[in-house]
Formats: sequence, C-alpha cells, structure tokens
Amino acid sequence: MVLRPGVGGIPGLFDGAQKKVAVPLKFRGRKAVVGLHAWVLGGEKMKPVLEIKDLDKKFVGVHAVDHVSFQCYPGTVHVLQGENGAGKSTILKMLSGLYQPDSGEICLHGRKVTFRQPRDAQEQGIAMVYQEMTILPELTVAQNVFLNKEVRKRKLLDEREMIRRTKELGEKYGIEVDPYATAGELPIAAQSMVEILKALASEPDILILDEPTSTLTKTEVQKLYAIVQGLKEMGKTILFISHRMEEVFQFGDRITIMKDGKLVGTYEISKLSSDDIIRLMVGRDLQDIFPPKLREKNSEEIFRVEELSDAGCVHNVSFSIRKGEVLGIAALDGQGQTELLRTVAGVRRHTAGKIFLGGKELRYQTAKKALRLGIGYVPEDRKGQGLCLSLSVGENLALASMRRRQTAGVIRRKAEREVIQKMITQLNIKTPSAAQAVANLSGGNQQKVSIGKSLADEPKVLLLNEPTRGIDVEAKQEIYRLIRRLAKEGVGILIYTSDMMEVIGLSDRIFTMYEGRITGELSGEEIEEEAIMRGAMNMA
Amino acid sequence: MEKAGILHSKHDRLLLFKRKSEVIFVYIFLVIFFIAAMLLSDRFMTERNLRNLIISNIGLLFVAYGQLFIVLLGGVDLSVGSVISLTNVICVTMITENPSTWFLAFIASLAAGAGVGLVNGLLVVRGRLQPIIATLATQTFFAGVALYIMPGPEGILPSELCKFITKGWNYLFPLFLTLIVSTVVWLLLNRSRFGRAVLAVGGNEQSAKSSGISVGTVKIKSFIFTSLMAVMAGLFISAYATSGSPLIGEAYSQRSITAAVVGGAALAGGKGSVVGCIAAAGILGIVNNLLNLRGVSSYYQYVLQGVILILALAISAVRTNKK
Amino acid sequence: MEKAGILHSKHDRLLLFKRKSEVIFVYIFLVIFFIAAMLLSDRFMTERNLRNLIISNIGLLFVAYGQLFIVLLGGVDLSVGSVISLTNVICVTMITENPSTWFLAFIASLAAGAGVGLVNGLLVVRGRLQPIIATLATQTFFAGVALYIMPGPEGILPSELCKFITKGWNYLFPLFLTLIVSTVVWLLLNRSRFGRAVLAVGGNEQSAKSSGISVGTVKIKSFIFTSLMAVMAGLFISAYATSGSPLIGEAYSQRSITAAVVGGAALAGGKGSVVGCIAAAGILGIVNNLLNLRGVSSYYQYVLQGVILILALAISAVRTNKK
Amino acid sequence: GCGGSSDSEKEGSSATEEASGTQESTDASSKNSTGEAVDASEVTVPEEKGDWVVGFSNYSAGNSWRQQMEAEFKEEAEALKKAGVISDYTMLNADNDQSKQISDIRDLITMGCDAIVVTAITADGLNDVLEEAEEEGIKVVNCDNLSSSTKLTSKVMVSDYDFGKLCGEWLGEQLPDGGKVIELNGTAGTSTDTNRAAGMEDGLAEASPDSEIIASVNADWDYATAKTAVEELLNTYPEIDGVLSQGGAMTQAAMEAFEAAGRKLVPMTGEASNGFLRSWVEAKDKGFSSIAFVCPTTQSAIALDVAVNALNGEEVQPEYLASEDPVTEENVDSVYRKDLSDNFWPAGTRLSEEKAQEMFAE
Ligand SMILES: Nc1ncnc2c1ncn2[C@@H]1O[C@H](COP(=O)(O)OP(=O)(O)OP(=O)(O)O)[C@@H](O)[C@H]1O
Ligand SMILES: Nc1ncnc2c1ncn2[C@@H]1O[C@H](COP(=O)(O)OP(=O)(O)OP(=O)(O)O)[C@@H](O)[C@H]1O
Ligand SMILES: [Mg+2]
Ligand SMILES: [Mg+2]
Repeated sequence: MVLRPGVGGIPGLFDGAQKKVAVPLKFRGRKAVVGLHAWVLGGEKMKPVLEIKDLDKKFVGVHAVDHVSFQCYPGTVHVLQGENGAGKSTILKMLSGLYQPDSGEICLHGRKVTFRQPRDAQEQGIAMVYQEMTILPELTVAQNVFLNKEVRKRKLLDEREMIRRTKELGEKYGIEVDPYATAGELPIAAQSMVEILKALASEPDILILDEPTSTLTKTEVQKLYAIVQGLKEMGKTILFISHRMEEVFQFGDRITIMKDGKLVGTYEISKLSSDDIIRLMVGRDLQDIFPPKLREKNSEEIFRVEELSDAGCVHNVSFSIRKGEVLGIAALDGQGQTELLRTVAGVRRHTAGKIFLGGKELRYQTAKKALRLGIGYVPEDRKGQGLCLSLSVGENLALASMRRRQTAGVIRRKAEREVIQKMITQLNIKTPSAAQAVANLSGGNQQKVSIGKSLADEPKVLLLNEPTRGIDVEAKQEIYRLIRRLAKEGVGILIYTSDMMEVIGLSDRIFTMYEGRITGELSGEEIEEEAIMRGAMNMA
Repeated sequence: MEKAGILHSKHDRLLLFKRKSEVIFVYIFLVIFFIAAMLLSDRFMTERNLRNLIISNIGLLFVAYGQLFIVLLGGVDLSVGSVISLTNVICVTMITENPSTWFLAFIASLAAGAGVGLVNGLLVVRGRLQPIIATLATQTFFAGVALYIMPGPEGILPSELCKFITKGWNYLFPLFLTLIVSTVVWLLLNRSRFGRAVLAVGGNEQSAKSSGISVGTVKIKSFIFTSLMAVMAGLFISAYATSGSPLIGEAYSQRSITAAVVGGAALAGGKGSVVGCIAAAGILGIVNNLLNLRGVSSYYQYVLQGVILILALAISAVRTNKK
Repeated sequence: MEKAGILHSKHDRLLLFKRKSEVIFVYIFLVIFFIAAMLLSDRFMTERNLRNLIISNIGLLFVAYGQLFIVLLGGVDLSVGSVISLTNVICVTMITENPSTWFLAFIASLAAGAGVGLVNGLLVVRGRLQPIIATLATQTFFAGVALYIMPGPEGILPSELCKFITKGWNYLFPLFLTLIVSTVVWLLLNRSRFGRAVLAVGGNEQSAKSSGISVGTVKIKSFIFTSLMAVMAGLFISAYATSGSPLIGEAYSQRSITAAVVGGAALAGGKGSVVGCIAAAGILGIVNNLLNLRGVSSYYQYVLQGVILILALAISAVRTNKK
Repeated sequence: GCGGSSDSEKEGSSATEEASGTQESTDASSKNSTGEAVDASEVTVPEEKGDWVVGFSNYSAGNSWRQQMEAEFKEEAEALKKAGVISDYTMLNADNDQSKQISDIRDLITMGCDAIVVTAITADGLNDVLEEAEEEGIKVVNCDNLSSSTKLTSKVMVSDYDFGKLCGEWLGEQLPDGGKVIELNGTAGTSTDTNRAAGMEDGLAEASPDSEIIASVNADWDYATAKTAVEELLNTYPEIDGVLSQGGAMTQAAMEAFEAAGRKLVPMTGEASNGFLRSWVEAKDKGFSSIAFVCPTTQSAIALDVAVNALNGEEVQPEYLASEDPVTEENVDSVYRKDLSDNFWPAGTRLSEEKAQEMFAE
C-alpha cells in the first residue's frame, strides 16, 4: 500500500503486524548486531516513501557523503547517527534541495526526483528544520512561519490569516508562541520551536529534523516528541538527528549509522543498545597512527586556568597543563568547548576566572594581548577564522608574528623569509613556493599553514581546535607527530577534536565537557571510548 | 480566551511600538524640524508654502522608495540618478503637444529604466559584483547615454501636461499620485511575497535560500523595481522642471540614499520602512525650505544634511549596539 | 637545498605572473589604449602631450592610492572629493606670497584631512556603519564646510609655487614627487606591518583578529591614510588649477573608485595593487586625452569610462568565477 | 551701444595689476579694460586664405545660452574653413571642471593650434596655462567669462555691470515713487553674478532712490530654483512692486509664480531668451512690462574672427565690447521668434536660419 499525502492517521499501523527480516552484520569482529533491509507488513513488502540510492557528495578536500543508500518508510521516525562530520547534515541538505548530489538518486514514492533548489523539495512535500537557525530575527513569528508560503488574499498577503493559522498550528501541535512577537527577541529555545512550526506549516509528508533538540529544554523536547508521535500516526515520515542517545531511543524506529561519509548500516533501534550504537558510530580500529604518549607523570605544571566563565557558554572551568603533556577535551558538538578555547585565546572575553602561565597570572581580554603573552590559538574553521585566503602562504605564516620582525613598522624581509622557510620545512607544507596563494593548497596543507601561523610566534601554550578537520590520514599523522614534538619541547598543548579516536590516541589526559562544564577527567588507562562517551553525554 | 485576547492586543501595541521605534524616531525628528521651521519663519505654515514643500520633494520620495529596496538588500544603487536624467531626456526628446507621444515616451522611459535595472541585477547576481561597484559602472555609462541624447539643457515639455502633473485638480493630483505610489510601494514591501522575499534576502541570504526563495531572482527584480521607481521620479521631476537637462538627476543618487537611510532602513539590510522614507524626505525638504525662507546660503544645506545623516546613523547604531 | 632554491625561485616567478595577472591585464589594457592613441593621433606621442597627460593625472593617482586602501578593506570612501575641495579652499585662503604661509597651509590641510579620516574611521568602527554610508555623511558635511569657507571660485595661489610643483626642475619635480609618493605607498602596502594588516583585515576580518591584529585600529588608520592621500592630491590639484574653487574635488570620489577598481583591487577586499593604480589612472587619462585630441565630445568620456569599468569588472569576475 | 564702457573703466583700472587678493581679482576679470574697449561691430570677418588651426576651450556647455554660443563658434569656424581661411578647428568642453579645462587647453596647444578662443572657468585659474600658450606663440582670445591673464591677445567682452545697470534704471523708472523690489541673482561667487547685481542695484538706486531691495536670492539662473525661491518670497512678502532679475528663465519663473499666487504681474527685468520673450509677449495684454538685456551669443564667433585676424597679421585691439540693444516694449514682438523654442536666444546672434531651425525648431 502506498500512503498518499493528506491521508489521515492510521493508528496501529505497525501494531504487531510487522515482521522484521533480520540480516546479521559482522562488525570488525565485535558483537554482531542486526541490520534490516526492509520492513514487511503483513507478509507484503511495504513500499518505501523515500529511497536514497548511492548518493554521493564531495566538497573540496572532504568526501562528505560516500555512496550512501537507505530507505525510509511511512509512519516511521528514521534516525541518522554518526560522529560530527560524518555527513548526516549533508545528506539531509541534499534531500531538502539545498545541496545537489554529485551522483546518485533520490526517489519519492518510487519516482526519481531532482531538486535544483529548496523550493522544488518543498513542492514535493519535504520540509526541513536545519541544524543552523534560518529564522529571520527582524520578522514576526507568523511571518517567519509562513515565509515563502505566505497566505494571500487577492494577491496580497493576508497577515491576519497567517497569524490566525500560526495560532491554530501552535494549538494543534501544542507549541505556545506569540505570532506577533519578533522572532529575534525570543529565547533560543522558542526560536527553535518557531523553526519547527515553520516546517510543519507546509504540512509535509516528509519532515526532516536536523538536531532540533540541541537548543531545546526537556519539556520542549517532550512537546516535540508528542508532535513527532502525532505525525507518525498520520503516516508521515520523519528523519531525525540527535546526538543525545536517550532521544535516539525515545524518538526513533529505525537508525542509519554513518561514519566518515560512508554508510555503516541501517538497523531497527529496538534491537540495539546504546553501546551498540556508540560502537557502530565510533567503530574504527586504533591503528599505529598515533605517536607514543608521555611516560613520566607529574611533571611541572606550565599553564593553569581557574574557575573560568564567560557570558553564558563556559561555566567555572578549571584545568592545568603539565610540561610535555597533551591535554584533550572530549565533548559532543556545542557543549562550550569551542567557546572555552576561544575564551582562553582572548578572542572572547571572560567574565570570571584566573589564568596562570608558568605560575604568573596573566591578564588579557583580547587575542592580541594573549598572543603577546605566548598563547597561540588554531581555530577550527581555517577558512573562516584561520587564514586569509587571498594572501600567500608566506604572508599567512608570518601574520601572527609580524611584530617580532619589524623595525619602526617596516617588515624585515630577510628575517621574515627565514621564518617562513623554517615553518614550511618544519611542518612539511607541500607548496610550490611561499608565494603561492594559500587558497590553492590542499586542505591538509592549509591546516598546516594555519598551525604554522601560530607556531611562528613561538607560543608557550598552543590551543588547537579541530586541527585535523577535513584532512586525510597522512596529513593527520603528520600533525599528530608535530603535536607530540611540540609537547616534548615544552609547549603546553590543549586540544579539542570531535574525532573520538583522535582524542584517545593523542591525549595524555582528557576532560569531558557537557553544557559548558567539566563533567569528568580521565588519564592513562582510563582513557577509553565508552567512558568518554558517558562523560560527554553526562551519563556518568 | 477573552482575557488572552486583551492581553495579546495590549502586547501587540507595545510590540508594535518597539518594532517601529526606529521609524517613530524619524517622525519625532520630523516634528522637531517642523516646529523649528514654524518658529523660525512665520511664512512656513502657509498653505502655499506647505504645498510647494510637498510638490518639490515628491520626486525625491519616489526615488527613495526605489533606493529603499536595494538598501534593504544590503547595497546601494548609484545608478538611479542616471535613470532620472535618462527619463528626462527621453521625455523631452519624444514628447510634443500630441498626447499620443506622451504615452510613447512613458513606455520608452519605463523600458529604458527596466533595462538599466536588469543590467544592474545581472551584474550583481551573475557577475557577483558588489551593488555599489556594479551601479557605479552603469551610472557612469548611462549618464553618458543621457548626455549623448541631449548634450546640454534644451527642450521643454507641454505646459498643460506639466501643470496637470504638478498642480492638477487644484494641487490634489500630485498628492493623489503620491498616495497611490506610496500605497503601492507599501503593499509591495509589506503585503506581497516579493517584498517579504526582499526582507528575507536582506536579512539573511542563506536562510532565505533554504526557505526556498530564489535569491538571484529577487535581487534582479529589486534592481528593476528600483530603476522603475527612478523612472517615476524622473517623470515627476521632469514635469516639475518643465524642461530638459541631461544632468537633472545627478544629485538624486546620493539624496535618495540619504533619505532611505535616514528613514530607518537598517544599514546591513533586512529592515526598513516606506513610512520612514516619507518622514525622511520631509525632513530633507523642510531643511531646504527653511534655509530658503530664512535666506541662508546653500552650503548650510550640505552641512545640515551631513549632520542629519550622521545623527540618524548614530542613533540607529546606538540602538543596534544596545541589542 | 640548492636545487629547492632554484625550483622555488622559478616557481616564484611563475606565481608572480599568475598572482599579478590581474595587474598584468590592466597593463595590457594600458598598452592597447596607448597604441590606439598613437595610431589615432599623431600628436599623442609628442613629449609635450605625454608630459601634460602625466601631470594632469597625478592628482587622480594620489587619491586612487588612498581609495585603494579602503577598497582593500572591502569598502569605498566617498569623502575624498570633499577632502580635495577642502584642501584647495584652505590653501587658497591661507596662502600668500609669504612662504611661511605655505607651510602653515600644508599643516592645516593635513590636519583637516586627518580629522575627516578620523571621523570616517570612528563612524565605521565605533558606529558600525558601512564605509559607504559613513563617508556619504562626511562627504556631504565637509562639502558644506568647503563651501562655507569659500562660497564660490575665488583667489589664486602664488604662481611660482604652482609652477614649481607642476613644472619644477624642468618637469622633473612632479615626476619625482610621483615616484616618491608611489614608492612610499608601495612600501606601506607591501613592506609594512600596517599594509600587511590592511590586507589581512580586508581578506578575512576574523582571521586577522585571531592573528592579533586590532581590526578597529587598522580601519581607522586606513581612513586617516586615505584622507591624507586626498590632501596630497588636493595640494597637487590646487597647484595645477592655481586658484580656488570649493567644488574642485567633486568628481574625484567616483573617479578614484573607478581607478582603484580598474587597477585590480579585488572587489571583495584583500587584494589590490599600487602598480595597478598607476596603469588605471593612465588608462583613464589616455581616454580623456585621446578624445580631446580627436575633438570628440565629452559625453563619450562618460560612456567610455562606464564601458572600461564594466569590462574590467567582467574580466575580474570571470577570472574569479573560474577559480 | 549702451555706453557701458565708462563704468567698467572706472572700477576696473585700479584692480588690474593686483595679482593676488581674492575679491579684487574677481572684479578685475570682468572689467579689466586697460583702455577704451572698441565696439565689437568693428571686427571684420577674415578673408585672407591661410592654414590656421584654431581651438575653442569652453568651460561648460551647460545651458542653452552656452550651447548657442558654441554653435555660433562652430558655424563661423565651418564657414572660415570652407573659405580656406583656416584649415581646421577643435572644440573642447570642460564640463565645469577646472582641472579639465587646464588640460583641455594644454591639449589644444599640443594639437598645434595657432589660436585659441577661451571662455574661462575662473578669473585666475587659467593664467598659468595661458602663459604657456603665449610662450608657444599662440594667439589667445578670451570671450564670455573673462580671465585675468595678461597674456591675452585680445578679449571680446560684454559689460555685465551695464546689463545690470540698464535693468536697474529701467525698473527705477517704472517705480518713480519707489517700491519694494526683489532681486533674482545667478550663481553666487561668479563675476557675472557680482557685476550684474552691482549694476542692477546702482541703476535702481540712481533712478528711484526710494526703492528698496527687500530680498535677493541666488537662483543660479535656473528656472526651477527661481520658481521655488519666488514662491517662497511671495509667501513672505505681501507687497512686491518689482523684480530685478539677471536672467530670462528666472524672470519666466517669477512670472509663473506671481500668476500661480494670483498676484498681479509687476514690472520685471529679464534677459532676451526666446522663452522669456514668449512669456512677455503673452503677458503683454495683462499689462506686463519689461526690459531684456542682450548678452550676445555671437561673441564666440567674434572672438574667432579676432583671433584669425590677429593670425593674419592685422592689428587687433586688446578689448572689444560686444554690445547689443536691449529688447524693449517696442521691439519685443519683432525679436520674439514664435516658430522657435524657448531655448533660442533671438537677439545678438549671427546663427544662420538653417542652423537655428535645426537646433531650435519646435
Ligand atoms: N558547504 C560545505 N563546504 C565544504 N565542506 C562542507 C560543507 N558542508 C559540509 N562540509 C564538510 O562535509 C563533512 C560532513 O559535514 P556534515 O555537516 O554533513 O556533518 P554532520 O554529520 O552533519 O556533522 P554534525 O554532527 O557536526 O552536524 C564535514 O567534514 C564538513 O566539514
Ligand atoms: N588552484 C590551485 N592552483 C595550484 N595548485 C593547486 C590548486 N588547487 C590545488 N592545487 C594543488 O593540487 C594538489 C592537490 O590538491 P587537493 O586539494 O585536491 O588535495 P587533497 O587530495 O584534497 O589533499 P588534502 O587531503 O590535504 O585536502 C595540491 O598539491 C595542491 O597544492
Ligand atoms: Mg583536500
Ligand atoms: Mg550536521
């Protein structure tokens, strides 16, 4: 049977009538879990609403989605799960028409569809709540909800009707929002609910929710759950992403797990435990790509942060870095780790707390000052924050340490050339020359330039935020070795990376963060992925 | 339910005030200037003077409406001045006493305006140029075209036509025209999908795109609309001047930006107001008028315009920063 | 090591070519125009004509240098025209035959320029205004100030002073001056921390900030520098004109943007070239000169300037899109 | 003639030598006759064949008077070229940009012009470049807006002071018992404006000592500006008995404003543009009276003749005065050209009928 748009809820559709065809799946010699290939309803094979066949998408330097296929069925909540950067959002954006796949097919009700722009997908009954807010802060809630699908009366927008319908929608789904309110002035959680309402307003057959709960409070998550349940009963399909494990189990019927852009498999959630999911997500063998760790313990402390807080994202964070040690942060996306690094680097202001370098307290509130005091920072977004893409490799490498090589404001070219040459050699940056525009380098080498920029200033402490994002294994390995060498040379290293294996393989000590606070600290043998996950999900 | 209703409407009014406060500021300004003008010149409040004040600023208002849309998109359109000149030159060249030529000239002007707008839009969207740079090029180019058609001031427009447009129906026609145009522009910005799309694109291009809005099309349409408003302004200004001059529009690029910005169009796009434009054009007009009435030299007009602009910007900036 | 060195330098040269190709394009343009001018007018290549060509465009070149820095930051400075007028007016008002007044006028002009630049910079940095809007306000304001000081053209500058500046040392002085100024500006942009910071801020404000550059200070300094270059231009233009006129700089805001943009300053900031500016000023000058020598009407100059600008932009856009 | 040369002599001679000093030099430029200016009607059209190249540097063609003035030069130059008197000519227009006019003149020198006719953008701004021209042996004849340069071969001038005075005296005669007068001036700071205004004020004071100028505005010789200004003045002053206007379009605007305000037309002075003459003729039966001075557009052609005569070795006077009888009640009907547009300047022109029809036919 095919469910058509607009057909009402079919309660109990799946009650007992379904039979699962289980296909055993071997996973790197670990526990076998059950994968599903199709739902079978009453002996009859149910037709999928949405089929993704061999979908592929590359960005410069990243194979974001690598030939992924899966199917979604009516009346189910289909969860996508995977580490940060696994390619979940990219798949969903291709479904919503924001990105176009390089190859592969999207089929709706068995028909192949091509979305050139989001409007095409909307016309086919697909609505998406994006991971990044798309609310327009200057418009009212009603105006936002009906953006680009405005109700018109005699060619003119009917604001009154839109307000009425917004109220109606809100009541229908139990979302309390004032349709008149200016969206930008609402609290973040309410804005997210508006975002959800906006997607619901088009009465989609397929609703895509990309981490909708990351900004919601518990009660609102429950409201969303009720909404999703209602839609499910109406036979709609929901695609859902959340990094919160309990929500995966609460919301989901089926789960597709991805890793590094590749499909791991599609499973029935009730057959999996949370450990299974984590293992499938992380599932990567530790290879000998990490340099050996520090042997000695209790070396002298070089850097200490006490009770650091900022305006809202970081709360009372304290840690210290010892000589020769690599300190790692492990956290899920958006737990304040980036803000912590930026605050320590002076890019953000701190509101409370003390920072000591070599036992001496430092006072600074700007990146400029922090740099002078010997705190280097490598931002996670090399294109947005790290590099000036229009400048050359050399100019970028020299940028942060310019003041070291100048006479009365004039740059000493010879000294500069020497430092640039040193950095290119030391970091093994593959560039035909220092004059090459940094935009023309491969991602990995761009990242090395971004790190080299900080190193050229000879920092005493180096803060690394996602230093290996979007670069290949070989380049990664080089960066690991570099980090280890720097640590040996006495530079204090604090690193955050969303790649679990990386934190594990690289760090001598790890602290986990959740909602802006430190939730645990692990060192030596304690460093192990399940323990980390527990800390990162605040389940410890 | 009843209670909630009351609550809402009260809340509504408060919100309305908060949201429109930029515009309200402009009107407070307007009132201050109005009162100052009344106090400084006893002739200011005469019917005749107010009438003149209005008629001589209608052209500015129209082109400010057009400029508003580009300012909302986060850019500026420098080519409106050339479009006004072009319109004037086309009209004076084509129009004779024969009313059929009036219609032809009108169509030709609109076509020329739409052409300039299209070129601007394509340069910005396909050429990925900043609006200011793209329109700087077209401004220069079309100023040359206007000068090519008419190298110096010459020609006149039929007196009865001009009189009708600027004074018809006992001075009610220009008011009526302004009302119609203002209403249409207001509806376009606030009650049409196009206007909503302009606000969305100006507010956040990415969000607009993911909401299914064709960003490029919206931009091109906006540039065409702006040029068409400049044509409207050019027609009115021509009727007011009654004669041809290839440089007649020159000053309007800058003045229209001033008016749109003073009128409360946020400088980074996505916010702005038709109602605010009216007050802004009014303020600029009153300053001009008052200085004339008091016989003050024209350079004070520059200085004062600069001061008003800086002040308006400062207030807007302070308010934005507070948030 | 040796080998790598050689390899590097070879690649450097290749890269130099690739990276500077925007500028090279401008020079190819320049050569084409130069040859066209030679073919179209036998007077073009006379020493006298080339001399005039150069001297009459030095002012434009100076202000284009200034404009370049703001274009590099991703904005435009509309106030340079007013600064030129202000400089002219200050000089003509203050300067007498007595050389001590020359020095005073020079200082006063520089102070006024620095003041305008500071106001621009503060409006942009503290007021968070777009450069175009901020400088629109100051342009209007300071145009008024210049008109206030001198309501109409009047006054002359000492002839021997003017002659020295524009023709001194058998016409070598202006060349020498241009060489000095160009070298200083080139060094400032390419060899100083400030220049590097401007490039970085224009390229990516975020990364500039995280590299320890005070973005605000760099912007303010840039606006001051630009105004000071406009003062330099104003001084040269005054010496060229030998007399006072409060509107003398009006055309330069737009022409300097055209020159900076044609000279290869990428439109989104972070890229641009002192050397390119020279060629761009040269192209604009040759067009003007050639049309004069051929006795062609002045409106073709507008059209041609527009065409050159659009062409330069189109080429730049095509090249950027390819990447 | 209107006997204006004596005045320009009176005020001009003292200021001629002053190179610096701002105000004096402005006056000097317009009235710097060093001797008795010869009437321009004595200039003969050159006939001797030659191989001369002449140039014309006009600072602006920004209004209809200036355009006709350019056209007169062009027609005369074409005629001389046809007659084999000159071999070529070039006309450049500086668009009101001083730097451009300087480089324009330099370009004319470069082009090997033997003579250059100049309308100067400012009194003092061209001295340097005109000196260069003189050094090259180029004959420079100045007309219209005058330069204070001492290196000129000759100048063809009009006396703006006399124009003003003529108007002032006439209006004074219309108001024997005095009256309240408003004054419409041109662009502030230009010598034309200053001198015409001085003449108007002097003339009025002489002919009607009891009259009072209650307001004077600078309306840039522009119709729209003048109209707004007069409308505002009408608001301000319940009694206005006369209008002293420096220009035709401004007078037209004043008439328009008076009628729109429902006020009776008062005597107004004007300048003889066809547009103003039309308004005048049409308003005659409403009792409107006026006088219109004539600033000849033909002065560029005369200047050209002077320049070529000088090249031909004839003796030329340092100054010619291009004067033309004003348009009065008596001759207004015959001067007014009903068949041509408002922008035509029917008096003081030598433009051929063909050319006039081509440029100004309705
Ligand atoms: N527009 C883009 N340009 C270049 N690279 C991109 C772009 N969008 C995503 N990527 C890259 O593609 C990869 C997959 O990103 P995607 O956003 O799909 O991850 P995700 O699984 O949704 O991660 P998260 O859990 O953090 O949201 C990442 O390496 C990301 O950096
Ligand atoms: N526009 C360009 N001009 C010159 N060289 C370039 C350009 N783009 C890439 N290259 C060079 O081509 C090579 C391959 O680049 P590419 O970006 O494909 O690398 P990659 O395989 O993605 O590596 P990574 O994993 O480090 O990103 C690199 O050596 C790079 O420097
Ligand atoms: Mg790559
Ligand atoms: Mg994602």
